Amino acid sequence: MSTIILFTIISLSAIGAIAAIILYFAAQKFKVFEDPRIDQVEENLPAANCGGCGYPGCRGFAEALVKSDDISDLYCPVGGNDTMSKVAEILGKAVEAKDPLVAVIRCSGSPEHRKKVNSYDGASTCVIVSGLYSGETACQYGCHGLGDCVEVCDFEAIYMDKETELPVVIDDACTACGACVKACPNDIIELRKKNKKDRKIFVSCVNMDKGGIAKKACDVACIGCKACVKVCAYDAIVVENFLAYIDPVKCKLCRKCVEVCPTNSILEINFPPRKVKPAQPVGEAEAKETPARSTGEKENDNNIINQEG
Amino acid sequence: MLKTFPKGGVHPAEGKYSANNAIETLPLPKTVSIPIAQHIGAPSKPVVDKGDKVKVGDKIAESAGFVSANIHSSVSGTVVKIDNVMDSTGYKRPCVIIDVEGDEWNESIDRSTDLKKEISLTDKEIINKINESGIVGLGGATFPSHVKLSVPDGKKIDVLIINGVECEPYLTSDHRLMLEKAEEMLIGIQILMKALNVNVALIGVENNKPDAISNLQNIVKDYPGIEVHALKVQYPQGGEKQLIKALINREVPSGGLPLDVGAVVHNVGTALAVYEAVQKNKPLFERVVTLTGKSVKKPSNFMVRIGTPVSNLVEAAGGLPEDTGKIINGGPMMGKAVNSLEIPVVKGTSGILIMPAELSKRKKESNCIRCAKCVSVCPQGLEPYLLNKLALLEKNDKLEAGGVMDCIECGSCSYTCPAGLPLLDYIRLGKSRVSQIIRSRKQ
Amino acid sequence: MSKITISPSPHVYEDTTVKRLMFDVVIAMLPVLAISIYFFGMGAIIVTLTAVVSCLAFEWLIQKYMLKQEPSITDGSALVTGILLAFNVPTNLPIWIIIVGSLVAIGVGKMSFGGLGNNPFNPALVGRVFLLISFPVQMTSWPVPTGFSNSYTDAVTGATPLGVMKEGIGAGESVSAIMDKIPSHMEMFYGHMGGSMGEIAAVALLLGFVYLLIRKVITWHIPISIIATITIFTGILWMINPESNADPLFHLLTGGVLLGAIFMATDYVTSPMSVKGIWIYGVGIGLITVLIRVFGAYPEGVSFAILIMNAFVPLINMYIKPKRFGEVRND
Amino acid sequence: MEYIIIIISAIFVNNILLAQFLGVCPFIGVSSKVETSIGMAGAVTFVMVIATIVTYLLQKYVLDAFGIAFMQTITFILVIASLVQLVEIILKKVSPALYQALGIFLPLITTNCAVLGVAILAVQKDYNLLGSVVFAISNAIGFGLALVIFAGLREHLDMVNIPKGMKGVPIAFIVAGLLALAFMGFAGIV
Amino acid sequence: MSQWKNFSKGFFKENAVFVLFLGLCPTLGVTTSAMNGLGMGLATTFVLVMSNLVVSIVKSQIPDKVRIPSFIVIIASFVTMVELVMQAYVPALFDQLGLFIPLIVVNCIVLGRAEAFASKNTVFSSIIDGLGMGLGFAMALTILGGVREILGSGSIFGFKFIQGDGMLVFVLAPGAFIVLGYLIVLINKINKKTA
Amino acid sequence: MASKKESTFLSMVLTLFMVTFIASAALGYLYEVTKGPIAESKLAKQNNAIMQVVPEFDNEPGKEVYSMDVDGGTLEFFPAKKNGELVGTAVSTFTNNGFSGNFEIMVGFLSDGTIHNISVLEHKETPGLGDKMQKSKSNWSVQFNGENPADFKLKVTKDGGDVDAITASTISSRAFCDAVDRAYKAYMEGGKK
Repeated sequence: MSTIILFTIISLSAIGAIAAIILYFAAQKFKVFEDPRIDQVEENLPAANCGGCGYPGCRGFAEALVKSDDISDLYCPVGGNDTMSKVAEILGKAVEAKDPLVAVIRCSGSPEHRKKVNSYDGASTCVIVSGLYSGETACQYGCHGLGDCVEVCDFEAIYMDKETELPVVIDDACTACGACVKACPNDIIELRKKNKKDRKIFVSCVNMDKGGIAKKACDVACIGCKACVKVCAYDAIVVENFLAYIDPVKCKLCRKCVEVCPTNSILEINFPPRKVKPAQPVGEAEAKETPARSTGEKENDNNIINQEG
Repeated sequence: MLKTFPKGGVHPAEGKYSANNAIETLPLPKTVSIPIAQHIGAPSKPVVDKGDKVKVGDKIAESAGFVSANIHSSVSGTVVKIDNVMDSTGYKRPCVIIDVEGDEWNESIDRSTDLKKEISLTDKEIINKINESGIVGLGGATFPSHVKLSVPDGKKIDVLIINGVECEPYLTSDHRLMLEKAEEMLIGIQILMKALNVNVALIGVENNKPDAISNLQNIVKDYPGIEVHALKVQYPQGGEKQLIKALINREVPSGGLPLDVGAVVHNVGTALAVYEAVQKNKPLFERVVTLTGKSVKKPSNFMVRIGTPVSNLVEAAGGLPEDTGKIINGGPMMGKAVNSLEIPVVKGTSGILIMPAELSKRKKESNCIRCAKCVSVCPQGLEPYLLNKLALLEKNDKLEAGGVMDCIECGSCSYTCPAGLPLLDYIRLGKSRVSQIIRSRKQ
Repeated sequence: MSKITISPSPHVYEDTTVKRLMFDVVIAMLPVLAISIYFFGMGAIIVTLTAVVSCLAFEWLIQKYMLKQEPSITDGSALVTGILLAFNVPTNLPIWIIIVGSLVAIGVGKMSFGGLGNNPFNPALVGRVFLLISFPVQMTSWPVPTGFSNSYTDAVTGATPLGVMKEGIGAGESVSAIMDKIPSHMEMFYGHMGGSMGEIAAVALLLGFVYLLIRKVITWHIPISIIATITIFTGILWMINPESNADPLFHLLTGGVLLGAIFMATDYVTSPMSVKGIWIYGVGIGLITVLIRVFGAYPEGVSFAILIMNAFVPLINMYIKPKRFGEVRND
Repeated sequence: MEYIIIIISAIFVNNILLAQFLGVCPFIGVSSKVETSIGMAGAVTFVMVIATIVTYLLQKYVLDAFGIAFMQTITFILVIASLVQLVEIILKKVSPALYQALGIFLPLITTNCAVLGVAILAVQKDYNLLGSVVFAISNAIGFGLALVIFAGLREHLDMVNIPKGMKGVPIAFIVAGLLALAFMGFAGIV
Repeated sequence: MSQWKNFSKGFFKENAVFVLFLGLCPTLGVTTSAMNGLGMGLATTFVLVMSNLVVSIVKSQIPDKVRIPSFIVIIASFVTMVELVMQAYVPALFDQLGLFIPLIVVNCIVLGRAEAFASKNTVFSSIIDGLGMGLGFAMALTILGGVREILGSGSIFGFKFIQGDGMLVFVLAPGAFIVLGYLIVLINKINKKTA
Repeated sequence: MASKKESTFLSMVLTLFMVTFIASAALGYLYEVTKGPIAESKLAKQNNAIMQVVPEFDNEPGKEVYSMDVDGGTLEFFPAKKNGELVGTAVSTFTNNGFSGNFEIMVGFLSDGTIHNISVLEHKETPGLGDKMQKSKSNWSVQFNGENPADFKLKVTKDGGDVDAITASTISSRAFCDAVDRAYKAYMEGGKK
């Protein structure tokens, strides 16, 4: 064997061995403990870093999960129950199953129903309009239509419908992270329980004015007449401040309230068409036609989007 | 060289159409809606009920804390109801609604027009009287005046500054007061000086009101310790901090109050109200309101009872012009655009400006070209372009570090921006977010 | 009554618009253009037209078809870029090279960043430096200013006074000997010398400067800080050894110092926001310019200096803030 | 004078990042904020200087002495990798504050070709020990300068509306290109 | 994952240069011509394949703590081999690529693949992965080199098709950055369309 | 998957030792194998450069090389002989005045000092400008061939010499002349053997 090869082997091996020895002792001497579970947990998180959990990024959430004893308050809305149960498995902690949620827009005040009385000329964001009187319409509670919710959505799950000037949620894309709920200055968006086949019934209005004022501002406003409360068999509806609210947990999707609402402010979405009632007075049918069609359109829109998505 | 503040500022077209029109007393309205929250601080508590009879000057709502103010009836008549009525902020707020019947004043009020010069009350009594009379800052900020006069222990006040600048374009109510009620105002200033125990009072007036300045300078000779200073016409000369800097060259520290540099600032209107309250026992229930605008037939200055609907003023000034595009409560730089004429005049209403449609649209927005004009006009030495961006991107910590809380919302940046960007809109938004954060941090 | 408008305050606006500012700059450049045409003839016209038309065209095409925005070529910014680009090249530059320069200036320098206001570097200078490095031969052979009859295609070419000076000093000649070979200071002042079309006539550039000051389009800080720095720096070198360093006036009158200081360093988008920052920026440009001129390989360094300081602008803006009202100082 | 030329050349004329393309990965990766880029620049300076000294000695007393210069790459990288890890381990324990500021960049530095590149270049250029150290420091400064300027530019870009397709890395490259274009002006200064 | 997918992902979906932004130093440094790019790419491919192969063979024998140093030594050995072989048989190309040959060792792709793929997968898929990533890298370098050569020198693979010089900026440093920037945009567009 | 080895001290050191051992053994072997070809290719390169600048020769100039220290650098002289007769000398020379620092060229002199030919060994000059001094890029350096610096001023025309500079690259041209001049002077002052 030539000397070159010998030198090569000796020097490189020596360097390698020395490096290994030094590193080993350094590692022993300067050991800093870091919980290895943090990495494990982080690996299982969706890495969207959306902040929906309330922590800065997935790593921060992972640390919080490892540190806290009870993780039932911590929830990753993007990963959902699957992720949380995996995390719980790693940490050996119990996690409650939560109902999947989806964002709904509680305003139907398209220009057709809610006349514009002013014109707004300022920075194009809802937060600023909401500080200015009632915005462009006489209803100060409703949607301003400038799309703050669309802006904040990281999942492209909301878009503005150009005709109704209202936001539309794409159910399949929505992860219920709650960013839009926080962004809406008028608290129009609510996270509601996701039902079978994306069926939904909810009061699509947040107007807390008295009936007359509300009605004057918007055709489809909830006027707080309590007709729905009377017809609900499950005590799922309450009226407060002249505004009805359907408890998503108690509601059994019987659709009775939808029929009795005089202003059609309760929406039913993704239901099969109703059987036509034979004995309906002509006038009432006409009065109902417009809103009924509009919800129908909404349904169609949703279907189209679902197919695309 | 005229005195002025050293940094920033703009000079918008003045448009003082109503400067030469003497104050007229507006006829009594049929009903008034008097909001119970007309000042900064806690809303007052109503002390009248539906059906009660009230006289002019009767207290109808009581101060609900130290930073709050009494509210008095501005008319005589019957309380119809206490209901939510939209006020100038656009929100429906509780108002006492009174049907006007005659004009019967509370007996204790001295209705004579004689000048009453000698001040008989002590400093404490003066402050009490002011508190009792519900006087708030009439320049627009509506901060309860007695609070400003109650100097906390350890603070030494050596100068009273009277704000007669009226730097907002179009508005002339203070201007007319300084011409027509100068004598009363000066006595009011003396009362304030006594309440504060100071020997010096400086009145700052912008140099575009030479008649008011010479009028005051003539009379002020009889009032020792009071000086009148003409100031350069530069917006926002009337900003409290800018005025102090211009007159006595002291800089109110960031986040601080004028108290911190030994000064207290009051508006000329407030001084007059103080005179009337202390010498004539007349609570604050009326004020001068300018109604003006390019297309307004008769730009006027009215003496108006609080609670009068704005529509009455418009009527008296010749009706709403055809081309109305915007109705502004206050001046064009800091006033609020309102969407109804049915809002009531309140203590802080210094003017109603009616803008023609052609002037009420903003410039078309384009990209920021980083021309730094906003930086150079900012009287507070801030960087509006940056704050605007940070507010848009919701970078609240950087906003706070960037001094967003120092913004006085004077609007100079938006006014000057060649790209027509709504700088102040976003800065204001960022400011409210940051102040929320600061508040939650304190808790 | 029609709908009432509501908006947050303020409700009045100054009538200055971006467009007005840009067209003021264009007006301020007209005297320079006139003198260039006087000295270089058709070449000046052809180069300017090509640059302007291609800049406008590229901006429009990119906005319309690539960014899918509303084209905003009427705001005048592309026009300014076009004219400035033309000002920075010799008047006998082939048309296709000018078009490449315009594409780089608008496409790379400006639109890649999202258009007006977003670009960190001055687009015209990006175009010029790109051309200078890509086509060094064509970009450094300047036509001799023979007058309006100057031919575009086959003009007699020569070096700029700066080039001659650099060559001469490099070859060990004395400054006074070199001075005899180049135009006098007076000739330089009114523009009778070789060079890029916009940089020759100091008198016209100063005229434009005065106009911009009067119209309050720019403030004096940037140009003066650059000019002062160059004067002081070259003055020191000159005093140390007048035979191997040219005098300060020579440095001011030759090359792109005035053009750069008045029209390019003052570009709103790429200059600092605070007055203190502007001083740092101006002094930096001056220093780097002299450094390149005296020690570097290139005879002229204004363009590079401005681009380099452009790169520092975000840092300057980040750390040099205007003094806030009522700021509590800790020192 | 010789050292001044080394310094100016390394910082401006032959900037390690903008002209020699060494250390581009961290340049693109860590330059989104000025503060982090300053930390990174500090960490690189630290490691680069130590690594250059160690590899210089290694080259001189081991590789050249035994005539096995062809083992340069493998020994250098082994030493640098161990060194970085060592520094990281020690820093974590000894000065957690410094670790927070610099340490998080250390793993990145192992694969930063600027460190290995400078070590090899210093050998290639035949500098003595002091020259090698000066070379390492000035290259580190050049790296840091470019990184900090670049981070400033990128922070600026975060505040403006970059076209969708250009956002992030592509625009960073364009900026780097324009920065390199500007730095070409320094050509020939030394 | 099928082996085909495993192989082809390196070209577009996970292209080291255009999508993952790895190995940028040689990408920018040596791509003044298509030929240089190709040469560098192939050299890197060799190292990638071989180190992936060896790492996947020895992965179970290596303790965690010395994983990285061991991998580096393995990689560095192959780099040195490439160095020696090139020096001996293609000295011209070796001179052109210069410093960047030893720097393959710190190319993030090589270590990255060894760490992320080869240390977890079978020998065969590791080779395929290395081959795919490496050829994808070579492709990227060749494209970049090609574009720069066409624009900068008016030639491709040394074949001159215009008279005189091209736009010199493209063979210099600024051109490298700018071309890569726009290529990334382009590749992203293509990737999105095919997705 | 096979179970991982534990990170004990012994296993760590042993593994690293094994890896380096195998690696170095393999490399050492490869080095032995490639040593010859590498040396050959280096020699070929040198010979090639010499061949380009001097007339035909049949000796091995690389073996007869001698050197001289000039201006802080070293010039190497390669005498080319045919049938034992000196036909020319290739001088590898340098300049520090290049546009991008120093560069090296090889100048071939006939015995009377006439330049036979010049080739560029190593340079960093700007592509498209300074690099035109390479034969592969332009014919610029041909103008030196057959000129004797005794009556051919090795300066660019701008500096009063006889050399036409490369367009827009006076600095590179000047540096080139500087290098040739250095070689010529050294050759005449005792480089000639």
